[in-house]
Amino acid sequence: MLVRGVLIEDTFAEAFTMRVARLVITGGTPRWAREAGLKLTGFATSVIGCKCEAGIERELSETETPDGRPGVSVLFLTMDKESLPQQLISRIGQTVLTCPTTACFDGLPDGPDRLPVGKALRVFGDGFQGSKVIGGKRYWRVPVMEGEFLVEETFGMQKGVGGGNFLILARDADAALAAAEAAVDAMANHPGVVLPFPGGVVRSGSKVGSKRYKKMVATTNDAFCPTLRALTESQLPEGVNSVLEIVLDGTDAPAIAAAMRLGIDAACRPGVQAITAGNYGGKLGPHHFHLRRIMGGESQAA
Amino acid sequence: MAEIMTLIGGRSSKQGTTLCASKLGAAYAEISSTLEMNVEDMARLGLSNNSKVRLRTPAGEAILRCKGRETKDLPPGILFMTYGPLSSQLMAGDTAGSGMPISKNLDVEVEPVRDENGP
Amino acid sequence: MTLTLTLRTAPTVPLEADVLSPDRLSGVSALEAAKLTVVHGNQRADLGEFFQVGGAADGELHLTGDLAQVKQIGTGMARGRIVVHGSVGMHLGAGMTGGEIVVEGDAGDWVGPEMSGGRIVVKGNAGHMLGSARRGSQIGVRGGEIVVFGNAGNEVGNGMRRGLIAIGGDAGDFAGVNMLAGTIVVLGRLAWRAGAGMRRGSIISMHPAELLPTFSYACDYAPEFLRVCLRHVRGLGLTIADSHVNGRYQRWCGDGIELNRGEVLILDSAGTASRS
Amino acid sequence: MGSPLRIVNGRVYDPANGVNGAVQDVCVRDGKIVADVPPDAKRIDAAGMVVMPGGIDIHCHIAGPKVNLARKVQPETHQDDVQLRTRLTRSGTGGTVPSTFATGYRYATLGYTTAMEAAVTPLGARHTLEEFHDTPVLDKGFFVLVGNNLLLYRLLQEGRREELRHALAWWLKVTKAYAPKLVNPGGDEMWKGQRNANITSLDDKIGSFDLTPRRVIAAFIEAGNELGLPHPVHIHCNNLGHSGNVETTLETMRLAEGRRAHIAHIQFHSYGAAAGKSQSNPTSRARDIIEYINTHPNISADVGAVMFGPATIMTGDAPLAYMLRRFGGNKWVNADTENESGCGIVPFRYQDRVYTNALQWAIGLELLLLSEDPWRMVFSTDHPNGGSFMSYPRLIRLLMDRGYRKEQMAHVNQKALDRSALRDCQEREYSLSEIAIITRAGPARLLGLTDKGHLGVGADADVTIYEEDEDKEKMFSAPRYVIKDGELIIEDHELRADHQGRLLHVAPDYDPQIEQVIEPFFEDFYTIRFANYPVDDRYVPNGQIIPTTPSVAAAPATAGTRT
Amino acid sequence: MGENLKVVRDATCTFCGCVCDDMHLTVDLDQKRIMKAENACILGKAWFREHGIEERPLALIGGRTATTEEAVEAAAQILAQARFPLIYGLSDTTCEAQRVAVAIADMIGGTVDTTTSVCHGPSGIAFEGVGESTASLGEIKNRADLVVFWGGNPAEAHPRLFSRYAVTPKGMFIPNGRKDRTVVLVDVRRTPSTPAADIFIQVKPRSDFEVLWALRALVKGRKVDPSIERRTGVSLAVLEDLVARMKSCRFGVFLFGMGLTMNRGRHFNSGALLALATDLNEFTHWVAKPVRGHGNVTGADNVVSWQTGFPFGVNFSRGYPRFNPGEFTSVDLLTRREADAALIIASDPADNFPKAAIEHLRRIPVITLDPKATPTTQLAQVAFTTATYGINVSGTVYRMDDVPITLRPAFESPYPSDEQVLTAIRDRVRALLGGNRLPAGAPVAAAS
Repeated sequence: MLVRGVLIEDTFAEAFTMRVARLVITGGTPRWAREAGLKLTGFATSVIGCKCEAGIERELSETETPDGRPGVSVLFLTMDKESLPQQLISRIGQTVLTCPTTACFDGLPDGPDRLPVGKALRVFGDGFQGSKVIGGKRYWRVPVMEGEFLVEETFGMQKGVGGGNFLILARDADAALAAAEAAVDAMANHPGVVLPFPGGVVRSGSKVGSKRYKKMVATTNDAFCPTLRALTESQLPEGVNSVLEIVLDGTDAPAIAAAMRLGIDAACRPGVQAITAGNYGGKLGPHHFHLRRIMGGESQAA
Repeated sequence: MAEIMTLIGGRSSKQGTTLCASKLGAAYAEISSTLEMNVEDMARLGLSNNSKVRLRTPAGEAILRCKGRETKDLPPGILFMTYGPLSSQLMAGDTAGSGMPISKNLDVEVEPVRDENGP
Repeated sequence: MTLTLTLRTAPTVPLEADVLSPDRLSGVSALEAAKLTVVHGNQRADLGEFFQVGGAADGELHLTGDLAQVKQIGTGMARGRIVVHGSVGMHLGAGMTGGEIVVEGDAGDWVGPEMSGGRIVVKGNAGHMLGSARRGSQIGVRGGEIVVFGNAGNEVGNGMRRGLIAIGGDAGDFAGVNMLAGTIVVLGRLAWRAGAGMRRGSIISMHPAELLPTFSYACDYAPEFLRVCLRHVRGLGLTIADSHVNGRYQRWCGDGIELNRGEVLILDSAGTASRS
Repeated sequence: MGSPLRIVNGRVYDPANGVNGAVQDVCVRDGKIVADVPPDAKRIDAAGMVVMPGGIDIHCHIAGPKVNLARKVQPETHQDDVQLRTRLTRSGTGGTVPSTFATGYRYATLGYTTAMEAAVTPLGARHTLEEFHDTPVLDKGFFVLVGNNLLLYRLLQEGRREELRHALAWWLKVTKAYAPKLVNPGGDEMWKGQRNANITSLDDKIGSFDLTPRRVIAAFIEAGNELGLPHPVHIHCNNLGHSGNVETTLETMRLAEGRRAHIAHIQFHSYGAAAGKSQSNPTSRARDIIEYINTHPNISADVGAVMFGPATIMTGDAPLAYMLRRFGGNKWVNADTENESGCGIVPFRYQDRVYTNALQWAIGLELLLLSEDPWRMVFSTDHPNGGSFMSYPRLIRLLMDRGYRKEQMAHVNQKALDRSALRDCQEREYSLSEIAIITRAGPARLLGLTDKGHLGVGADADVTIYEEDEDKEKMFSAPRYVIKDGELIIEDHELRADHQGRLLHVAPDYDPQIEQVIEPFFEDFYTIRFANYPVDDRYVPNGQIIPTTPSVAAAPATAGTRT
Repeated sequence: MGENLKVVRDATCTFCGCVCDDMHLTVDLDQKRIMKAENACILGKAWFREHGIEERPLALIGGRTATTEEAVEAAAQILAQARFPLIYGLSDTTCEAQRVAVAIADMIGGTVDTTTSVCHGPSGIAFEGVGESTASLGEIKNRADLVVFWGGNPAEAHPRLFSRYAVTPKGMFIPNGRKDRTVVLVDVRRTPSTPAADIFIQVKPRSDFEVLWALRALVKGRKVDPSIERRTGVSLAVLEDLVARMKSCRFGVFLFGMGLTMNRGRHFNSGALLALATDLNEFTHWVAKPVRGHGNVTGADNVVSWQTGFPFGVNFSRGYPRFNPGEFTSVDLLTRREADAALIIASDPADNFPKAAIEHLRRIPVITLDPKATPTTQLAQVAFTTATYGINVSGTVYRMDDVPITLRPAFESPYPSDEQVLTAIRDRVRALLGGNRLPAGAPVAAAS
């Protein structure tokens, strides 16, 4: 299958079930909501090294937030139920509680599991905190030097999907980057999806484990490294000199599939030879995103 | 011209002794239609002892005869009368969930009543 | 189809109609409903003596007429909806745990005593003791929401422990007295001695108010929770100006005699709060 | 008085007459138990039922000034527990302090026919009698507070023991009381006169008086015994509720030196303390108390058990109530009575998870389960202090049903059980006969009521008939029949008639000269005239004087008194 | 003066809540008049002097003379037919009569309310919220070294509160009487009581609550804003001085009047004072006592309480007692035009109720029991003339401190007592209804 001359390989991206929470962070201005969102989702690219993955889902206008202020929506994912509240508590405590003007609301009110995040953060108030129930939800008011930090008592948690991906195989690094940027731009603000890596793009795709170092959980995906074409069992077609990967996490598989379609389509541009995806043979992750099906074609891949 | 003052209702020993005799007699009627008022207020309103004044509240109104009291005994802006048929006319029936109508410290409009023959 | 009751014979003395609750009338036909018992003064009577009953009960109840003499409508209500086209008497929604009551007219004293859930909306004025603890009891409203578009009398939310009371007009004396927690929003004027004896909780006023000498000024600020709260109140039908949502408020802490953990928030544009 | 009645086929429990479950007839006529009635007399077939004398509450708080204050201060507890009027009977309200009509009817519906109000100020006697007038069915009496009486203190301080005895007799007679009551002797004077202080030991000096509680208690025990009262001095010891108070209680009992004395609600006085820490959590010292009582036949007690749930602390022990006020949900009542007493009231709730409450519950059970003489360790909750009289059936079940008891023990604070010996009394179960003793025959004997608490010929025809049931709480909650003075009050579990009970009181003789001593004190220190103080017979429309058997002559010549 | 004189010693004056029982009355039995009342205050003297026997009909029905029996029948018919009847008054009659009045209310399913609702009813409500530390008057006489009168004018309304109980008398621990006490008076105006005080604190009208609240805060060591002076007219320094005195006395007492209860704030004013007394017990002994007006209003509180569990404003329409001031209190029942009949015993609401309430009394059948003609008896459908308690009738009254006293009447009246008339009405109503009216909640089959 070709899209504007770019080969869509007949393979699939293999993704995992993760736990996801959505936070709505508001601020006095869009700037401060964004600052908090950026800090909160910083160093949250991969569960391998960060224990969680997160990204800004999209920016929210005044009409979309509980307090009528500009904000950002953030998705936050971990592999298991237990670590999500821990990560949220420590990260919100350090990055939102600390950030001027912001407040932090739950974005998954229907989430079946309730994480006592605000309930844990309240103790920063040293006994001076107070709570409010508004419209059936409890909020904590934590006194801070600026005024008050408002955080919802519990945050919804539901099953999400982590590790949706596609790889852009390009003629050169410039073309790969241009295609990746175009893909990221196309997926920006897509509901239910975040791209946890820097600017949404990862250059250091990895494989599971190591050929040489026992303790390494993941090491460089040598099969796609152009410089190793001669040293390893390379999977790079001829003419490909640079590969960039886009990783997608989201609230559900359809959202990821829809975003992938937009991203892949945007990435199909001159200088790009093929789009492929990473998988583990289909045995590890329950979610399989077949590139050709996503792009509206037929797929034979397992 | 009417002024707003604060009316205190209360009991007096003279009222107490009089009501033992009869609440329908002239003595009781006189006591319960006497209004004690600060002398400076009276002077300002052009009132002298025994002048008629009209008191008005949202509930009703009553005409009483005033009697001057020195400032040390009754501060300006404060009026006193004993409970009785006339104070009833000024009281509202709302008890605010307590059973008790407000009968002390009512805001009342005070207005001299000019006799037809003029002052 | 809803059950509709239209007052056709006005009671000569107070009528206690605690039976007028969707829970109690669930699955009842108009004919059966007309035979249910109400208490007229010291005697029992059939509901049908006073009301023309039509339709069938499906969880919604529509009452029409001047029911100012009819007490205890919605007693113990847990679900469903009552709409009153007219005014109602005392003890509306007593002990209510869920559902919604909407009164197009006025309500008497004691709206929502010992309420723990659900919502009562009064589009006219409400009497005294709105959401208040019964005499002798320390605890008033335990949850739920009461919205009054007009004015309310004395002792709004006396002993309130949780929930929201929002008043579009003025509130009488001792609003939020002995409050344990919860929120009272008054868009009109707050009369005297608001928050006397309050332990926790918030009283919000959009006009200057005289506070007791045992309340202490803390700061001027824009309470973030209040934005959420006022937008919610706006959603309940009260007119909330953007200047209320975005406004700065004086925070006064009290009651100093008690825990001192309550607050009165007074909109800044309203001018300076003064001591009573 | 009702028509003649024969109760047949019932199992009769009449321990005072040695009847232990035998099926035999009980005949009733003219308000008394008789040997036989004519064959055409009305019959009650009590097959499958248990016949007992009517219950007797030896210590409760049901009428008088403090009870009425406790009623007034808790309207919220009345609202949801109402007593509907019937064609014949009056309406009322309940809660832990019911209105007078509800009190009478509710006692009757449990099978109780006699109750003793345990603390009345002399000045409040008239009030108490007025309430008794409106307390139906029950025969009633009251104990009059004399242990903080300043005139009696003056006499005692001056060593005028004879006059003390005459004055005590005067007070009993003019107030129409049943027995003298001491409450935390000296405590109220410390409370009222010494900036809210309290007595902490038997040897504390009582305010400005040259007296100690030890002297006061000993003198009253002596005077009470000399007067030959049907019920001896009824003592609420010092230090109620305090950790470590067991020593005070034991010492108080020793003060009797072999003479009769009754210790009230002894559960509240059986607390130990962790060594050296008097303010620490209490521990159970029930064993020490019950051992003393088991071996000292001159001492009797009512247990004052605690039941979980709502209660009202109401006591003449004002400093105690002040200590408990923080549990009262913001409400605390104190009421001082000139020259006579103090009083405190606090709404309260015993909670099974709370250490102290669970310990109190356990101690009450321990005392009853370790008691070797049910005739001298009788049933009470000090209603409503340890819980309402309406919880009596549950307490009976706890005593009769060890399986139930074990189940309940699992729900309470286990640390408290660790500090009690309740787990060591697992085996014992009270028999119906023993229940009949601690709720009927025993209280009657301790009160000196020879016509009550038994079903022998000549006894008052106060009879309760329960349907036998494995569930003893259910059984004792709703007797099938209750007969009061021969009249069928409850039939098929329902009130069928109204009835005015009697006032039981004493009228001991005294030397009329004592009035010459008392009157000047009234002139100086009372605000009521001496002549207006005695309660006249109009307040006793249905009275019965229980005779005294004095060991000392009242006065040489004139035994008459004016009333 | 007639020849036939009698002296009644230790009689009781029931004019006010002091209920002084040391009256020595000289009675002219021929004239049926009390010639002299030794120990009585000016009010007591008038009370005894003016309660001779007047020539009045035993009863009036619709303004026409009737026998007591005819009036009982008329009254019973009204009460048996009424759906929402009010029984009101009761503060100037004996407990024996009060008891029967409550029984009638229970029997017919009416409302019983007493003059408490318009005097210290708010204090009763306050009591239900915070309790009370109180004492019999003898404790005040024997022990009180700091006496604070608040919102009352005892010199004119309760003269012997000063002379017999609280200011001048010597007591066991107050050997020198007045010299051993400090007397404080708080009021909005100077009255004849003011000179009796060592310290007079004049508060601005409607600011008692703020003053009491500030005192509570100071007692607890909490902050009070100096603006208190602007609001109340009392400086922080004056309050601090008072607090220091209150904490250091041995036995303090508040005696408070209707300056608190009839004023804006009502039960919260009383509640603030009761709570202040409670707070002070952390430091020393304090009690508070509402000063009651009518001779047996305290008895009415007690009787209604022991019979129903509630002190006033009790409704029986559903077959059991319910209490709710504002709902079942007289001014409200009348102002809202709910009551459809009224039985008024020894009280004169037509003289002092709000205008709207009096207007409703004119619309409904009213039955009165009163020794004298009053504005209320004048509008009554059935008016009984009854004997005066304490003068012609014995019975029990409760002093303001809950101490019950048995009355010693001076001479007989040709008129029946309130108790007799009420008992006759009760018996006749019972006959008309066939017993107590069954509760409206009873099963249909059993209802009449």
